Amino acid sequence: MEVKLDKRYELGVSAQNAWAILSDLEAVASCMPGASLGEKTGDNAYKGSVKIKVGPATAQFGGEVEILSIDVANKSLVLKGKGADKGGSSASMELEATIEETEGQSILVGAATVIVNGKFAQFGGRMMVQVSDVILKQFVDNFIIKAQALGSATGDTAGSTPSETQTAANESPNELNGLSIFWALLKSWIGSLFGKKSAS
Amino acid sequence: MAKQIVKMNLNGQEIEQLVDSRMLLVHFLREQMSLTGAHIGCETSHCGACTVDIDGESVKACTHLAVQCDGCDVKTVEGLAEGGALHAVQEAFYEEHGLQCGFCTPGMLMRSYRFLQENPNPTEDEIRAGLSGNLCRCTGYQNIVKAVKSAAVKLQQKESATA
Amino acid sequence: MIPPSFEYHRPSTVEEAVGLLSSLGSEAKILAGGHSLLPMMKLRFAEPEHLVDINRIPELKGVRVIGDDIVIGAMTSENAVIEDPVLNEKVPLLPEAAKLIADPQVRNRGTIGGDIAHGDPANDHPALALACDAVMTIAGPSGTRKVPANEFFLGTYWTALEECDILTEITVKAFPQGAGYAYKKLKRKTGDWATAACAVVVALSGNSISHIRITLTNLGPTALRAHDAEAILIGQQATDELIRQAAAKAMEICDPAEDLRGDAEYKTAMAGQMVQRAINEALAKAS
Amino acid sequence: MNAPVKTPEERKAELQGMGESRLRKEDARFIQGKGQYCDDIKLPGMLHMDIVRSPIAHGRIKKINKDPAMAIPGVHAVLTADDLKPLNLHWMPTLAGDVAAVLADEKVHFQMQEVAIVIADDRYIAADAVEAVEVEYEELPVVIDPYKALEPDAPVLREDLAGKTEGAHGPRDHHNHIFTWEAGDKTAADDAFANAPITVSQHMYYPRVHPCPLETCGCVASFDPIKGELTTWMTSQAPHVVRTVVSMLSGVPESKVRIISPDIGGGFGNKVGIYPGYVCAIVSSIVLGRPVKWSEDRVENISTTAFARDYHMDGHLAATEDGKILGLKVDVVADHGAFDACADPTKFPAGLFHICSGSYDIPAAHCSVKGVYTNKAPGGVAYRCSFRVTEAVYLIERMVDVLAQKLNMDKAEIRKKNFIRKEQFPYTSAFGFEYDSGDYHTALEKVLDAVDYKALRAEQEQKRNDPNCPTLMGIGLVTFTEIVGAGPSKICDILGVGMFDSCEIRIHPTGSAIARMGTITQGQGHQTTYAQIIASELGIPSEVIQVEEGDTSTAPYGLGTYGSRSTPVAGAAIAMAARKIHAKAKKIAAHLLEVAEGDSDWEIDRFKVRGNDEQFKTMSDIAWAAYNQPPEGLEPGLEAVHYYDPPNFTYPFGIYLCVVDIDKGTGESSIRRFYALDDCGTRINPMIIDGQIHGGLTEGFAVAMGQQMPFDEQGNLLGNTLMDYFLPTAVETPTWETDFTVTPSPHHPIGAKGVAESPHVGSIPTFTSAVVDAFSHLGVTHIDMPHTSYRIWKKLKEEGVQL
Repeated sequence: MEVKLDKRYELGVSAQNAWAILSDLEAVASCMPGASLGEKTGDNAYKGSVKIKVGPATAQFGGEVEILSIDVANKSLVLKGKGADKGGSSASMELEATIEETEGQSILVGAATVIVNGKFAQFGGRMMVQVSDVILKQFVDNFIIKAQALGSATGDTAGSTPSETQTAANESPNELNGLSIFWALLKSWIGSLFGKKSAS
Repeated sequence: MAKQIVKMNLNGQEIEQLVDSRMLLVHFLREQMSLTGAHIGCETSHCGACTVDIDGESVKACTHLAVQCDGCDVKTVEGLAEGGALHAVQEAFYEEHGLQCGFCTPGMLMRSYRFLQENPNPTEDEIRAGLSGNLCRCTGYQNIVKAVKSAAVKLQQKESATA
Repeated sequence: MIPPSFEYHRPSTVEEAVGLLSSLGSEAKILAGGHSLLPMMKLRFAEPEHLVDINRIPELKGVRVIGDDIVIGAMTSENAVIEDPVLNEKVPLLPEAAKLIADPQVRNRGTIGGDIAHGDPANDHPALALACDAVMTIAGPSGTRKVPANEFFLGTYWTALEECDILTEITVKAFPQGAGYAYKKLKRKTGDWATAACAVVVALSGNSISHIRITLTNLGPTALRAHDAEAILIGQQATDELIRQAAAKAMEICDPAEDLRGDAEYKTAMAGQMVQRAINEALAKAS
Repeated sequence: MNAPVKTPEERKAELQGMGESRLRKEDARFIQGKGQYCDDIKLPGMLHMDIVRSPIAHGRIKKINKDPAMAIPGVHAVLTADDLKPLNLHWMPTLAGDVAAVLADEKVHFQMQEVAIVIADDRYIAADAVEAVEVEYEELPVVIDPYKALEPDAPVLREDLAGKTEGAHGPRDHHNHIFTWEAGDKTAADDAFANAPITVSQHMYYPRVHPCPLETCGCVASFDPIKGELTTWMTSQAPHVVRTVVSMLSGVPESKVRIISPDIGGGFGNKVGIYPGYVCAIVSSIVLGRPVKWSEDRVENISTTAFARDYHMDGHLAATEDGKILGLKVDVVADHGAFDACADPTKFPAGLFHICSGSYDIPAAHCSVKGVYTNKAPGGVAYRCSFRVTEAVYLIERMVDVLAQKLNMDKAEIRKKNFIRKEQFPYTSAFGFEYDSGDYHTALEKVLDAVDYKALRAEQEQKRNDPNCPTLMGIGLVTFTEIVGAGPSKICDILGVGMFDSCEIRIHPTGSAIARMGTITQGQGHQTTYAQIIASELGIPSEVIQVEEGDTSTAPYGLGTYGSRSTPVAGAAIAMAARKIHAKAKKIAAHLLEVAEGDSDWEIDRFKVRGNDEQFKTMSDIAWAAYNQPPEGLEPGLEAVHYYDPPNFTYPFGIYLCVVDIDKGTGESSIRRFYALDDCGTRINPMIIDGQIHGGLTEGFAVAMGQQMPFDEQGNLLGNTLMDYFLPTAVETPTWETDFTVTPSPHHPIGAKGVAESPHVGSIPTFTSAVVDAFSHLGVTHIDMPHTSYRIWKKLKEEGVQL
């Protein structure tokens, strides 16, 4: 089944801090319990997996993400993600993720088209949107805490010689940007299976 | 494989069995105890074909673990007739043509048996609501409702006879 | 449809249960009525390594009156709720609404606490708890705490319960003298979730409304309380027009998920219908 | 001391023969939990099979990893298409002349298609193993809409048919096209429309639904490697045909294949087909030399075994201004899913859809049905109906309503005007069917009087004029004719086997009897009613007549029970076999009574010397003599076998009326009244007939008001548990009023026509007729099923009448 998700999250931190966190693989992974990056399978393609636990439900998804286009100037990218469990139930997503900046504040914007197949769609697909709200919120909360923890450190170095984080940012920011949101949505798909079940 | 000893009174017999903790009651009854009256229809607790009586309550055995019955009184359709005499609900389902393929019948009987103790003198609407956890694909329920009404009368007559 | 293997535990006290949950960690799940968990396990969505069966903990069952508190054990079954004389006398909304949940067999196993703790917006008790200003008692590793219903439901399948917590009691107060009440639930068939449902509790002083609660089931990420709808009626003498306005206000906060029961537009419209019908029925019962 | 002489009435009553509401012989075991259904069977050393299924609707299988499953203790085998290839069993023929994958061969064509099987010690281990098998797929574009499937650039679904321009039913003009089948006279129909003053057209979709019997499908296959014999207990409505197919597939001689249909927990068409699960269990048993049980779960049942309907229909009627129908044209696009596995007589890929001229005298008619492949499960069975008759009746009854609306005529009036009149029978329809008998006008009047039709219309008028009325009232009327009892073997066969049926009766020396038939009961009560036929024919009490069915080693070959064929075909075979015995008994009686055959008369249970009630021989006297003192030259024994090849179908009919009240606020509909008059010819057991009608009406109610199999664009079936798939409980189910007339079939030995399916076939369009009628004053001519509150509310809103 196909669902469109449009998300905007005010991060309450500077775009630079937001960028710094999104540029930090460790930080992103820790915002997303259960997610782990795998090998780089192409210039812009990565493998990864995520073990999801939402309430009593668990699921293991293996995924691949490919960056379709990057717009560094606008801190924006488009990617296609795909994951499947070992039985072949699958989920794919095309996502445009952008960090918007307004008066020193940053907003994480994600617009995604998600297609879910197999038991997740059959038994849970119809709760996808609601559950993804919950999970994305948890992701963003963790994200903001991390960004705030950076304090003004990166703020001070803004405009001056590149800090370590900025160096990191220049290495591979955009993929991570995309991956973080991809994982968040991936979690939401599995979470979505809660929607359909028997009488309580 | 996590196994547990389970003791229960099953249709009047004290039994003690070793069961896998994930064993569903309906499989325990059908496969381990060879009591195949309780049937498996939907496996998601909607159809009621697996209805049995546990400590005086109707329960769907497809959504209940055998280990949860430790120390309980369990009654299945095989235990309904006593001393060779059919129970009033069994007689009534036969007399009123309350069954066709017979697959839902054990669950219907066990639910009716308990329902008539919860509500000995039910209206038609109360009967329909009381049996709303049991699906039948053959009868359209009309004769089942008649059967439960008739069983209620039979049981009341038995009452007054013994009183 | 066969559940995966697990270790089965059957504590006899809440302390023992909390202890088990703490020591077994996230691989342990609570088995209450089992009518949500077991089907999920059969579909291999849930594969807990341990089940902690809390059905044999006496202190979790039954209804007690303590001062003007009515304390409902979390493991009190729906049918016990329907039968309970105290609830029928003092909080009649709960028994009446419980009759609309699932079916007779399932109501023997399904519990009020399980229904609330699951955090499923489709369950009926969350909206009922909001309508009754219920307070949840939670036992956890660091002792027990109380959380009012309006702070308990945080999101879809997301409540104030932490991993090792057990919901032990639901505490409500008796309805005001002569209060009216209703639970209107639109569903496709017996045993189904609500397409839309509304609980109303109302009390009158003279002809005007002195107390009102309007809460909604399965119309958003959690059960909803329609504060603005209540505001329209509180202190007023109810008229069809005011009731329509209240329904319209209630519809504004609806954000239902589309499913086979209908799309958001239909469910929201049905919310309006259920609200109007519930208010009218509650008013008719109020004196 | 002499027993008191019994009156003929008393003797007749003792027989419990035809016409008596005899209580059911079957019930004793069912009410004590002693029925024996397939899943109740337990054999020593029995293993359990479970199935790995595709989560996606269309894709290429890239990799199957069995190892994690094989590593689980208690797992004996994991088999895939590659394992079946050497046996050439990875594909199997379908009843419709196509082939179907037994296990997905390189590609999956629908969600939950069988990909691999696991065999384990018990069903718990098997379930774990299914979860452990790892499958990688490459997803392919999915086609769910049959119209889109026929677009030039639509994805190719059946690569195995590449380049095949000739199908089992004629040419294929597109890679997803199965057949185009036509009936009637197109030219005549076109002329009728060209010259008609009035024409109406209506598109309607008859949704894909599922028979969903309470017992799912399953089997226990037991191959004896020593004797080389295969015994299989199977939930089958046609065990003899299964035996033939199994023998053809497995190479085991038919004489060494034994198929047993035990007690069946409802069939309704779901258990006609031969499914991969059966084949795999049989293969596994042959390979492993141990019994193997397969039991389908409910999700598998709804998702994969035998859907019904899924017809997209365009109907057209031509008529005069005063409502006389001049012509009928129908075009259908039929969604058959991934494999053409419809269960229809070989020559009729659309079954008997061409009964769609219904109860009406229509001079010119033509229909065309185009079968199409999509990424859905195969099936296309007759869900409690005779092959595609439900679709046909729905079409014509809807069209007649549409025409009445256009002409502003009353539904009852337009029907009276177009009915085939009593004196026209036997009547040959424009499609070539010869209707055996009927009296539609009498039946319709009876119903209209019973419900006070005029008063209902008056009430409806008054409610329509009241803007504050919270409900819309609708009155549905349907006057349908069924065609059942397939069928004359000159036109009806399955896999080349003519659709006769059979009966063997043996009278024991002491006058009791055993009878065996080629049919198999699934709740219809054959053990009760068949005995009643014999009782009336031979004067033996039903009580001492044993009826057996379903074991191919003991029962005579028959085509089974579906399409209401049991009474029309097997029932006739029973009467004819009994009459053979009766004829021999007459000879023996004459011999015992020492009179010429011509001088004895038959009365209820005895032959008596004409004009002398004192001198007689009962059938039990005769049975004893048949074995111990047969007349000179007459072979001993008293038994007969008859294979009955019906000269024609039978044509039961009915008049159904329904009153519905629709809640303008919620779209909820409540069936205030449903009056069902059925004419099934001679009535064998009124109690059972009523029970069958209650059941059929309830299934019709479920189909019309709630059943659907919704697919999303990716081919995910949403709603395949009993939470979503609508089976009404006692609370939702209306109370039914039944009535009858009796118009016997002239060509049937006892005049019986069959009844079980009429209420399903007839009620569905009645509910739609009622729901549409509630909106008809707003100009609404048709609303597609299912009539859920949600869909009705959308219509209320569309018409601006919702509260």
